[in-house]
Amino acid sequence: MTIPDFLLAAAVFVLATVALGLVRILRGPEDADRMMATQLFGTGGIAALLLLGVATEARAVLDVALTLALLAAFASVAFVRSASSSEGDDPKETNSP
Amino acid sequence: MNTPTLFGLCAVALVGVGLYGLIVNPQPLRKILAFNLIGSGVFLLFGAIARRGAAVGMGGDPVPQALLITGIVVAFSATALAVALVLRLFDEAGSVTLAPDAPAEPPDA
Amino acid sequence: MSLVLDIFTIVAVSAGAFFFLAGTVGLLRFPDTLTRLHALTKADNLGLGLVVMGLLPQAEWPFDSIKLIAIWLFALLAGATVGQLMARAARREQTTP
Amino acid sequence: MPHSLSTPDVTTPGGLLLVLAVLVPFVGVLAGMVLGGRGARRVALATLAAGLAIAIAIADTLVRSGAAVVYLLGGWTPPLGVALRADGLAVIMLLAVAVVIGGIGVYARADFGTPPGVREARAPFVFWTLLLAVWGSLNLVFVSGDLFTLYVALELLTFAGVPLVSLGGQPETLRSALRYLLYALFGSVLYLLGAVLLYGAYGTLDIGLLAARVHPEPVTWAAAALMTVGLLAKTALFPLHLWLPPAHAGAPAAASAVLSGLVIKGSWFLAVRLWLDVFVGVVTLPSAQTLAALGAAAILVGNIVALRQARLKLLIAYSTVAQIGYLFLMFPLAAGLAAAQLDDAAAVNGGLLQAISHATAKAAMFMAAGLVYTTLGHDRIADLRGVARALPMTLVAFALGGASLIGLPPSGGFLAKWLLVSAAITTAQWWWALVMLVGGLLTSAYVFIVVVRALAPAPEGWTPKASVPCYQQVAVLALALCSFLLGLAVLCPVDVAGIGRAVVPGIGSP
Amino acid sequence: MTLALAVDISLTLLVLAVAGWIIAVRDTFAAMIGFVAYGLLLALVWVRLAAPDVALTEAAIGGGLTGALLIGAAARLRGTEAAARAEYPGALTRTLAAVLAVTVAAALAIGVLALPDPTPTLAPAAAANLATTGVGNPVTAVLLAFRAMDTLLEAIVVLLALLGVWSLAPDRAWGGCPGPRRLVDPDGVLAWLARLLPPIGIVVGLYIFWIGADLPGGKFQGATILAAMWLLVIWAGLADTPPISRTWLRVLLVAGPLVFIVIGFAGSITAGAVLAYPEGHAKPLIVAIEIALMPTLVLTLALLVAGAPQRIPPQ
Repeated sequence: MTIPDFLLAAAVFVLATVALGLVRILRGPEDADRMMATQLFGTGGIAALLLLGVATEARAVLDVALTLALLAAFASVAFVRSASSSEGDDPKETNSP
Repeated sequence: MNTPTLFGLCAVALVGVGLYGLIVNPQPLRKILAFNLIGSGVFLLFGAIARRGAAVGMGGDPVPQALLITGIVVAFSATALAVALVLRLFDEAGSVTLAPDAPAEPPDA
Repeated sequence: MSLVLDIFTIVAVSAGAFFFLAGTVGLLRFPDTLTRLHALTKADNLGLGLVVMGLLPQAEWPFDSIKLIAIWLFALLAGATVGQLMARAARREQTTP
Repeated sequence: MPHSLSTPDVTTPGGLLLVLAVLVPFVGVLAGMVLGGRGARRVALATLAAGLAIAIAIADTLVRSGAAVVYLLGGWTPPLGVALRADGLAVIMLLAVAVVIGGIGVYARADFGTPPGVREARAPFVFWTLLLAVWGSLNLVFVSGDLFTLYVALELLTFAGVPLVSLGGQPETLRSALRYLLYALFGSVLYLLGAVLLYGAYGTLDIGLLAARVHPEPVTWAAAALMTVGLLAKTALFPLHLWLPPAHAGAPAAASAVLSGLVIKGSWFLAVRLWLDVFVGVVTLPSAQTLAALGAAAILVGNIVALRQARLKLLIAYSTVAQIGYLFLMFPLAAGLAAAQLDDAAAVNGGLLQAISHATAKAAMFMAAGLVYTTLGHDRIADLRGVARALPMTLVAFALGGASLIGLPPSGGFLAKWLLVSAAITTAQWWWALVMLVGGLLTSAYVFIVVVRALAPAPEGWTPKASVPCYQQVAVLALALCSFLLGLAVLCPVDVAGIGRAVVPGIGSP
Repeated sequence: MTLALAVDISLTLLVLAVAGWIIAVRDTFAAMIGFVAYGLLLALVWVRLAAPDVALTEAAIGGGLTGALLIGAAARLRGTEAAARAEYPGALTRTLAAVLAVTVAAALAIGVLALPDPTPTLAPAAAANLATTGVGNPVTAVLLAFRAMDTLLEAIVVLLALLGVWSLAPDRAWGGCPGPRRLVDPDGVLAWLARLLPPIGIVVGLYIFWIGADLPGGKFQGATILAAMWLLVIWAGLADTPPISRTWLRVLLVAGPLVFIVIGFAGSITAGAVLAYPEGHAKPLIVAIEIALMPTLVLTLALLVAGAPQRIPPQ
């Protein structure tokens, strides 16, 4: 087994594993659980992407992973922000003065 | 079965799934989401076609790939407009139902 | 030399994949949101870190290697912050059901 | 004999005008955004004048050269590049839209002024910038020769049209706008799907090249079906019309005129373009009959529902549903003529005239309704007493527009229906003529009711709620007269619509 | 290549599973979270389809901006869930919808399988003309030379969408700041992240933008990253959205398309056609257009997410 083959196999394994974690999105029960599953999925997806990219020598994949890593944080912040604002009693946020 | 064909079939399945969601989900946000799924199916089909057109050392036909970027940005704009409309409707009416509750009347000339 | 590096890649990537598996199992089996969060932040950071480490010998020095490390750092940063924020949100959900 | 576009290879003299026709309105949008407030209105009115001049110049170029005007953007030839192309059909639409939008612009001067003491107000700013945006998008739909550019054009048209619907900001108009947006997005995504399939099968998105390459096979049929359904949803052909009446009736009068008179013509025009020029050897007569059957149903349903409306604006909006039906009667007629190896000009010109006369008449009628609303403070049809005294010119305009919808000579509607009926009789499809006849009777019933109610004398001591400026009434009357006198186009010595549409061998031959 | 096929098959199954779940799940908020995961999967698919430029766009927009937009909206509409469920159609409608969806998908599948082989492609034509554009990335060449019109129109589309979003402001808030005001704890984690991440993000965004001429990347992808960073700073309360009546904002919003149009028309004098570039100057002009579009796109994309103006403008 050559290194690229091994890396591809590892990509499949990681992808399948974190996909299993998506069951947590299904089950919840809290939104935080769902977001965590997405977080794990994001990290795993980035790992799979890197493995794929290095295995097929597609260097541009690194930039895709870089973007994903940056924006994964962004989407999570959007989640946390809305999760707290949806409760409506957060004193730190005010609407129009 | 090669990669473009596989993803091409995946794309048409996505169109089907999105179409179903667009029809049965009454919530506007879910309709927007379903519309995004159909859109991604269409884009994916275009991507599969681009991949089939790989030639002269290019991994895919660059014309569809460029159009895809345009398409994705346009779809994002559409989503943003639709979401803003839903939120304003919610602010004004307190609900987001699409069903006209009363016989539609022009409130303004 | 190349063989040693290849073996290093295989070992590190395998270990990384194992941590993803562990993270998924934790996500699915642990009893409540906070413990799940606790397990998860460790697992995905370590998993991605090991994968990145394993890929370093296969990547082109220096540019791609720097990018790989940057990707891991982003994921770390995002994971840490979001973990914090989510823990707070989860705690609030628990205290004010 | 069926027509097809000639394949473009070179930029023709005057081709630059096409670029101007598309980009000048958008430059106006950009300038309006920066200048804001009153500046936006000034920019819009100046652009309206400039755009009309450009449209006339294009028409002049076309008639002089007797061939389609073509521009290769960036000098790149399709399929790699994108071509702009204006044949007779496109030029007539360009001109008609320029005239109608000019009329609407003059009318809207009074309704969409920035109030004193404010630097910029929401409704005027949005209206004037989006009016230009609608115009640029429509011009792009008419002259673009590339399916993907046309997709972008359709989206531009949607994004410009939706805020016009919700300009009032009430829950009901917001709901209509949302429904409209969802229908429109659904329509565009289907259209894009069809375009993608065509690219996969034939490797080009250029209309001219596709016309030469397509042949009847499953992929082409699928593409044609998807694109047609998508465009029908955007045009609001029965039974996909449900979004239209509340959306068009709920907008301010000038916006309704834009939406009902112009915006829906964009997607209709594209459907015509596809059926007549791209899928000419692919679509079958039964599929064209289906389109016309939907059109016939739209005529009957739209007119009957219009008759039952209590509010003037809703009546006019449902009348649009019916008039859209006429626009689709041309498809089997054109196909029938082509199949009989006859010139399809009668059907095509009939459809085109119907589009233009409806655009002018409907814009005039919506704006007339707007003036009635301003004057009376309501638009209940049962209570239109006094309109004749307060707004004589407007009532005449409404009646003239109505006459064109009914199809009384010498209106554009008359000539359109006459051409369509004669095509129906030539091709032995008399039932479409019957539908048109019944539709005309129903239309005359509601136009008559409105006019009679408006002629009733006002009660003693009644005064108008507000007075409207004279130029608004003149603008409305001018548009209505355009529609009413359009039938004189029969005197036009050249078949402008046929220019640039080269004759090719009929269906079935390679 | 069986392993590669295994990757593709597992990706396909995952994409379909997540898509089906997004449609089927009852809770809208959960569906939105699923959509973020879906965007990530799509980015992987684009890599497998050898379309790194599209993968970058999808990663930035599909997972990032669209996800943030939808999650935020779903959170605000939480209260309407019950009402929406009451409207859920009956079994008959659902069956009909399913039949329709399956029919359409099956018809399309036949079309996909019937696509000609070898596929017609414009790759050779693009390759043959790549040299005249001076750029190394064929996708960039298509976007800014061969089909520059589409890109120009797209910049206008985005702007029109923003106008549409703004038009949804209440009358009294016209000219004011988009979105609710946020006063977040300046020592909090979010503020910390919003101080740490944007400098790095700006470097990455500019890098993705800059390499776009010759490698996968470009203005849309770079602009999206920058827009996300700006939104992060706004959400952390470290900065506020600008009032939409500001002249500098308006100027920056129209600057990109306007420069594009000016350079385009200059081409009709110097190079014989609108949107053509004089020989030997293609690359600098393309880069100039991209640089001009960059601030426009950053502002427009971020403000599209920020929403309609909600606060009364400061006097």
